[in-house]
Amino acid sequence: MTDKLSRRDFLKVVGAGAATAAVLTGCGPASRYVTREPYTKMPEYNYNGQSTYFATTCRECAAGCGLIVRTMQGRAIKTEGNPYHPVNLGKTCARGQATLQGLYNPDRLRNPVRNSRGESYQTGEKDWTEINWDTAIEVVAQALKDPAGVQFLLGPAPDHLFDLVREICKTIGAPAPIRFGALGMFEARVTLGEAARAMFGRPDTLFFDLANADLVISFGANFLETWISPVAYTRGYSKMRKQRTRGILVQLEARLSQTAAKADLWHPIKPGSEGLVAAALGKLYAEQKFGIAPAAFEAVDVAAAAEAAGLQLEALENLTALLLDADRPLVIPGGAALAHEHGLEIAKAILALNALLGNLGKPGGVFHTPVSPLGEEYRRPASLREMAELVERMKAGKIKTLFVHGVNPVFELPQALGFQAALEKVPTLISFATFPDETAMLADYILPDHHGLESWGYQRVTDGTGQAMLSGAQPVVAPFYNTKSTVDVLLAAAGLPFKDEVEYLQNQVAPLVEQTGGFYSAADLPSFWALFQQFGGWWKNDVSLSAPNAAGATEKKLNLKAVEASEQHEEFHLLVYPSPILAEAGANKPWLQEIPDPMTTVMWNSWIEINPHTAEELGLHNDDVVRVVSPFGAVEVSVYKYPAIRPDVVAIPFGQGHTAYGRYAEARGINPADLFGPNFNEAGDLAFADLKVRIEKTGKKRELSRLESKLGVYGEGMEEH
Amino acid sequence: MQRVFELLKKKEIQLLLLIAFMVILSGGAWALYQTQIPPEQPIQFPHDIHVQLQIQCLYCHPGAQRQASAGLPTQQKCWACHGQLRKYWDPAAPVPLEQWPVELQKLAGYVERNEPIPWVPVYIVPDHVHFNHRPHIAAGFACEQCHGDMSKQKVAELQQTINMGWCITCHQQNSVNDPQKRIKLIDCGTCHY
Amino acid sequence: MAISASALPHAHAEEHHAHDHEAELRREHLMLDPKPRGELNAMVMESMTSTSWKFWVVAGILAVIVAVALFGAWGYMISEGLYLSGKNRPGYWSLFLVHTVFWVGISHAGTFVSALLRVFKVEFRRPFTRAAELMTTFALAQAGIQIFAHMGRVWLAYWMFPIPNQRQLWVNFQSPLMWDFLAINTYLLASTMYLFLPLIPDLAMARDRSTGWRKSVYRILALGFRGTEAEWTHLRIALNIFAFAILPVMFSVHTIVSWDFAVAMRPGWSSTIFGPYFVIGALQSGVAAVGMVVIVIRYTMKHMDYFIRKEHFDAIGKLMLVISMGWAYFFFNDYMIQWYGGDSFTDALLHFHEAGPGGWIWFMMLITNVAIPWLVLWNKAWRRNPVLLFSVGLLINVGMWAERYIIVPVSLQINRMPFLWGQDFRPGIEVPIFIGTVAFFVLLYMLASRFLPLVPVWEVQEGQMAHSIRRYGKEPVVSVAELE
Amino acid sequence: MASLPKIPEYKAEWAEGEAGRWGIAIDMDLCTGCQACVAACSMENNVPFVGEHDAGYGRQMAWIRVERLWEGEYPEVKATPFQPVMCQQCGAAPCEAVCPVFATVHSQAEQINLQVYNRCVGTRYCANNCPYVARVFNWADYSNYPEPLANQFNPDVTVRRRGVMEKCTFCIQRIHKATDQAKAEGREVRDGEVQPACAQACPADAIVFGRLDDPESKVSKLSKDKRAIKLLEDLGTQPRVTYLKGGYHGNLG
Repeated sequence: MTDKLSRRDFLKVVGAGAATAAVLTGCGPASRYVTREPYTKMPEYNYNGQSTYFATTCRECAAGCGLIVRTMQGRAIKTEGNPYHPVNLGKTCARGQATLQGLYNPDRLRNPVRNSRGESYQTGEKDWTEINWDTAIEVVAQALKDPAGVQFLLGPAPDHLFDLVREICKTIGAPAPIRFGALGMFEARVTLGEAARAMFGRPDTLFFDLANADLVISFGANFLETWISPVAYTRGYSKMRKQRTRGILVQLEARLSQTAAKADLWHPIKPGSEGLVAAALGKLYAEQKFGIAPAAFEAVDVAAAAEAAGLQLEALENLTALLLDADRPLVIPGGAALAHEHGLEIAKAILALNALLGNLGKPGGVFHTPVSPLGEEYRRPASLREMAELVERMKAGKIKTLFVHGVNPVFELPQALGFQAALEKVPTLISFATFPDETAMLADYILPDHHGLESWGYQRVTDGTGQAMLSGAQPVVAPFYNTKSTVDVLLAAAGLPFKDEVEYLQNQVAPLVEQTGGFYSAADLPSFWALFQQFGGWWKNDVSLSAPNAAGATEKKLNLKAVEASEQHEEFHLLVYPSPILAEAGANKPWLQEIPDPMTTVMWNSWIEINPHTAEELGLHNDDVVRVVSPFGAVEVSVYKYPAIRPDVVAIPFGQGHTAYGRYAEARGINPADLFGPNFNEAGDLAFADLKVRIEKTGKKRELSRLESKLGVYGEGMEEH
Repeated sequence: MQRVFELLKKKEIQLLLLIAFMVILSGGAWALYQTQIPPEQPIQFPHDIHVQLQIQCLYCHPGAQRQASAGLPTQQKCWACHGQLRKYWDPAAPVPLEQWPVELQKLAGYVERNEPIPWVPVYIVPDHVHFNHRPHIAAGFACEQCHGDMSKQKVAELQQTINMGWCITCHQQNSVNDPQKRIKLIDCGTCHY
Repeated sequence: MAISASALPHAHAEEHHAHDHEAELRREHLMLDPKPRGELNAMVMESMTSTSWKFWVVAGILAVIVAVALFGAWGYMISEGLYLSGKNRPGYWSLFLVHTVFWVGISHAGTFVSALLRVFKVEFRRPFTRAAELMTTFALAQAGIQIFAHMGRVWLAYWMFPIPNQRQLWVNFQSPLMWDFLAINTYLLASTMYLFLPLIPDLAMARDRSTGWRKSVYRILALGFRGTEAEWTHLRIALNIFAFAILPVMFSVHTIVSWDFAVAMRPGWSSTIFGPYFVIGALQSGVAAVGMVVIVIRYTMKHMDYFIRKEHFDAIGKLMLVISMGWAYFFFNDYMIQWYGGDSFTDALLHFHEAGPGGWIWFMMLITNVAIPWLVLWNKAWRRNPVLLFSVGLLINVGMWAERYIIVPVSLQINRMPFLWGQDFRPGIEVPIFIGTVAFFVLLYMLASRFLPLVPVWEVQEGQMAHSIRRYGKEPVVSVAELE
Repeated sequence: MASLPKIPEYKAEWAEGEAGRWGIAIDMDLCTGCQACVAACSMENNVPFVGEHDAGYGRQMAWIRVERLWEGEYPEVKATPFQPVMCQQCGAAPCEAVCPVFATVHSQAEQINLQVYNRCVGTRYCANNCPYVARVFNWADYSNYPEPLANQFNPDVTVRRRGVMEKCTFCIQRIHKATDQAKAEGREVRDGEVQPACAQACPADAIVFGRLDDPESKVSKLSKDKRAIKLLEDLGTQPRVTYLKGGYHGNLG
């Protein structure tokens, strides 16, 4: 890792002349003349300033978009979308673009370390001693010798690590690994999967064919922001709008999200009433189309549903008219809509409505996601209830060694779950984190993995595309620091018969060589492997979506309830949504911090959105710090008077509030997960949308950095005449 | 004030002032000279010998034809020839490494350690200028028009004062009869972005 | 030598007690209270050379302020970047430009008082033309400092000069900033020469009455002036030419300064009224500043109570009043133009002026620029009260600063993209730099007062020679002989 | 020197209704406000971040911003369509006329507005005069990143230091690369061959870049669409960025 000609050397070389030239011309010499040793020996043209492009897979979320990374002289310079990749077809989101700032983050972990559980343990202070990798592997190997006490907790990406860990656990007889990600929690993926199992007989996150629908009614699905596979769904949205007759988008949610801002029609319905609204729509639609409502919707009282949702009856009738008018209507269940006590029923109602509309397996309708070419069955992330069970096991002292990779449970899990407290009962916590996140700070050993752009791997991509595919990852630059691939560590520690990660991966993808209908084919594994790296994965040319089994979907009775009206006037529904820019792990990338939130244009901090009228009633102004109190916790956060949110709802974005995780993330904003309690819905997902909070004034003020002008946009500061 | 005038009349003071002036002047000259000396190279590469051996410029600097930077050879390229020179590798009487010329020993060292040779660029333009070799070669310029006759230089030295006046004068002279070309050649955005 | 008789103001005031009246006239008017030539010269020389320790204490404090607040802060800003100032988007320009216009405005009146009054042969000008001209030059220097501080890369300021170069780079004569640059340079040159010309006889006088280093410096500066008839004739001709020539320069300079704003494509700025509005605004602040300077000189320097009298306060007060009325007219015009043909953004801007967070500044501007001068300066006794006049002058300058503040940073908050209208605006390092320039201005003035005759002795003598009191019956009548 | 003919004078010469060379069309119906363009632009063009205080104080450096305003009051409230605003590369640019040193000039060759960083003296007049507020100023040396963050800098783009103005360049480094390549292959640049970072990243395909002087290109067709508007068109700045307003059959409600 030598800087062959660093900026300083360059200045030395050309002496005072260049230094003054730099000052005089206003341009620093930083961008050129910085070279690094590349991963493989650089081809000569690379020394000469020509770029090399590597295909890999984005690790910023689990959607698995394909990236092409431009590298030059051993440096990764720019990420672009992989134009062949079926998920994103050459496009990226802001997080994908900023992934380089993770790679070059100044706060990355550089060495394997041991953290003694001394006094500093609780405060998260560093008391680290560097260890070498042989010791590290020995530690892991020792831990694996007690299989009953081993528990792996993995993130949603990468899949090859999960496959390996699962195999290891199976071999040594340890409990199966658990995967968790905060985005999955906010999308209530488990609930959606369970609803699909109940309605269609197969658990699945389902594929919603936005591109071909001409009317989309979305129950709070923020598919333009973070929902499941945002780049793919944004493309679907774009195609929907570009159809011969422009598709119509209707958004039903309490707050005008970024997705709702693009909707033609937005109805701020009360949280928890989504199922009733769906059922009422189904009833009205069926009655007008077929003259009779199916069993699922029969029982619903339309007027009462409208009342519960805070809608005019007229609005429901208009929506029904739109549905009757549409050729290819589609209804999408969003995460917050399902995160209620009876979320599973809501999901079922929405899926039943789709079935009623007859769009199952039709263009512009609902499909089962394609089966991965590796032939895997549906694998969902852990629900919050399962995480709570894990915490129970930790508390009971059943877990001797907890391995954590790709997930930051101390930050992402609600504090009320007691994960952090339970860690004290776990003798050894080993983190494979790339960054010094909250969990890593509490670990006994941190054995840092490479950054995603320095890593091999693959990701099964089942959402966002109809083509069965396996997305491949490869290192685009040489690892910067003394980090080691977790797969290599585990291979060495578990003594598996693979030389290294690449051999393991080749072994995994070997079955694909036999498969037909691929984007490319190769005679043998080495040629296939080369092509797999070249194109950043392997996928089938044809769309292989299957229609859900609609039989009886509308005939099952639903048990829908309205959320009881709030008794106390000063209580508000709290809507927590993942920040569209930061999502779960973007907070340590300064450019993501500085990208304004699409709706509020706030940068670098957290805020609470309150309806201006409500704020006026409470005597609150912009930037006033309020104390948000739930039965399980409290946070202090600045007010943003948001003109498009229900007066009885307040909203806080999730993504900030780190206590560790590097200089750009630390001590910035608040973590709304601190407010959540252990309330689950029938499927086990966190019922976070049921949460009610009180708002207390603190008298403090903390100004939010926003891009928009309060004067120009809201007229603030101009006296009314 | 009066005293200052009086002081200025003294010979010693005048001499002192002169010395101070000379020191400042020579300091400036030294600083200017520092910017002009060729940089220290890791290997004292003799261009003249290689040019006399009829090796084309583009063999070692192939980038000039295709891209912005002409490129500097890697140790593999050097070793491709030096690794089989009959002079040293004659199977009958191979010369041991210690008896090779010092500069070649350095090269062998880089090859052995598999390290890239940290060549120091001689012709450098500031970060705000984006020079591109390809169009210049495509327009039919010979290397020596800018880089001088390399058969007379050992280690590469700067043959031109590389500044904007030099660039723009040449650009104008070469677009006298072609207004279309001139528009492109004197456009600020052609080099500065 | 033509002789014309004209009644001076107050000449017909009271009729009984003719002798008292004549004495009063002589007490009132400097021109009617002649002193021998030698005595006048000695008085001026003494005022220049007698310096108390208090002077040096004040000068020392000012020098420290200049070193720290002006050059220290400025140097720090150059090395760190303009983020130290309060500028942002959309307030790309702010206090530095306010202060530039402020100082240019002050510098205006020096030449105005001197040249315009000279052209119109206004007699009360004679004792304080020098003081006003010095103000022009020193205030322009402060304006220069402010405009350089404004630049992002001040070390490249020489690129503004059209210097032929090998790189074939040129300056853009389309840019109002270029016009401004040239106009201010022209003005600086012209006003410095206009300062210097009438200085020559006084420097010669000082040369003949001093010794040591002073004498050698005065000898060089006096250019060998001996006071022959031919020299006086040349000087008078040159002065006449300059007085006429400098007037259009002076008006054009501030018009061109206004074009920096008026030519820009911004709501509220793009207005034809800006030229005269800026000129009158400059006069407003400048004349007020002359008043302040004259009062300070009178009460701090020796013998100045002879040269500067209440009649001068009175005259300057009247000027201030008239100019304040003119300013109010143009201010009103700005709204008139908007009323019959403005666009919605300008509407928003004008509303923002008084209803925005800076609204109190807008009201303060109107009070100090219009209300107070109109209320105070009508009254002759109040006009002649130095404390009141000084306060009004100070308030007018505060008001004119507020006017520029409203034109630059406040107006910049409103543009055509409401999404990026102003956020907030906080002054930063501009404040110490401004304090530094004020200190620098005073310091320069103080040092100059030790070196240059602040009263043009020869002009005063010339006036006194031309004035006489004749008697028609019992009535004393003031007559002025015109020296041509 | 004497033998050299006169240099064509450097000034923005434009003809009424002239198409221009490069252009962008932005479909506001498709733009989802996701800010991918902002991130992509910043990464490609070495745009620095400035930190919380300066960002909130109106010193954010991004060359492109996504605007949205509000209409109406709850519950009839609506956000206006997201509108990405970058330098409009005006044919008759107000910024060019006011720069005293020609640091912002019209490129005769590419028909866009150039900002020549090394010529800029920092008067900021251009930014004042830009009706689109598309220019940003380097108030400090924001690019002095902690190591090794500076490794991400794109060598094709100058890293700006304090005291200079900057703005969107239509990714002129990519234009140069593509034209250079096309010239070497003896052909014209193909439509879609050059893509600025924003258009390349845009997940909704809302941003389309191409040749305006080629009537067959996608962007010139879009800019003649009946939904096409120019920003602040009445100022006569002849922007090269076209916005497509409304949907194919208008909005509901």
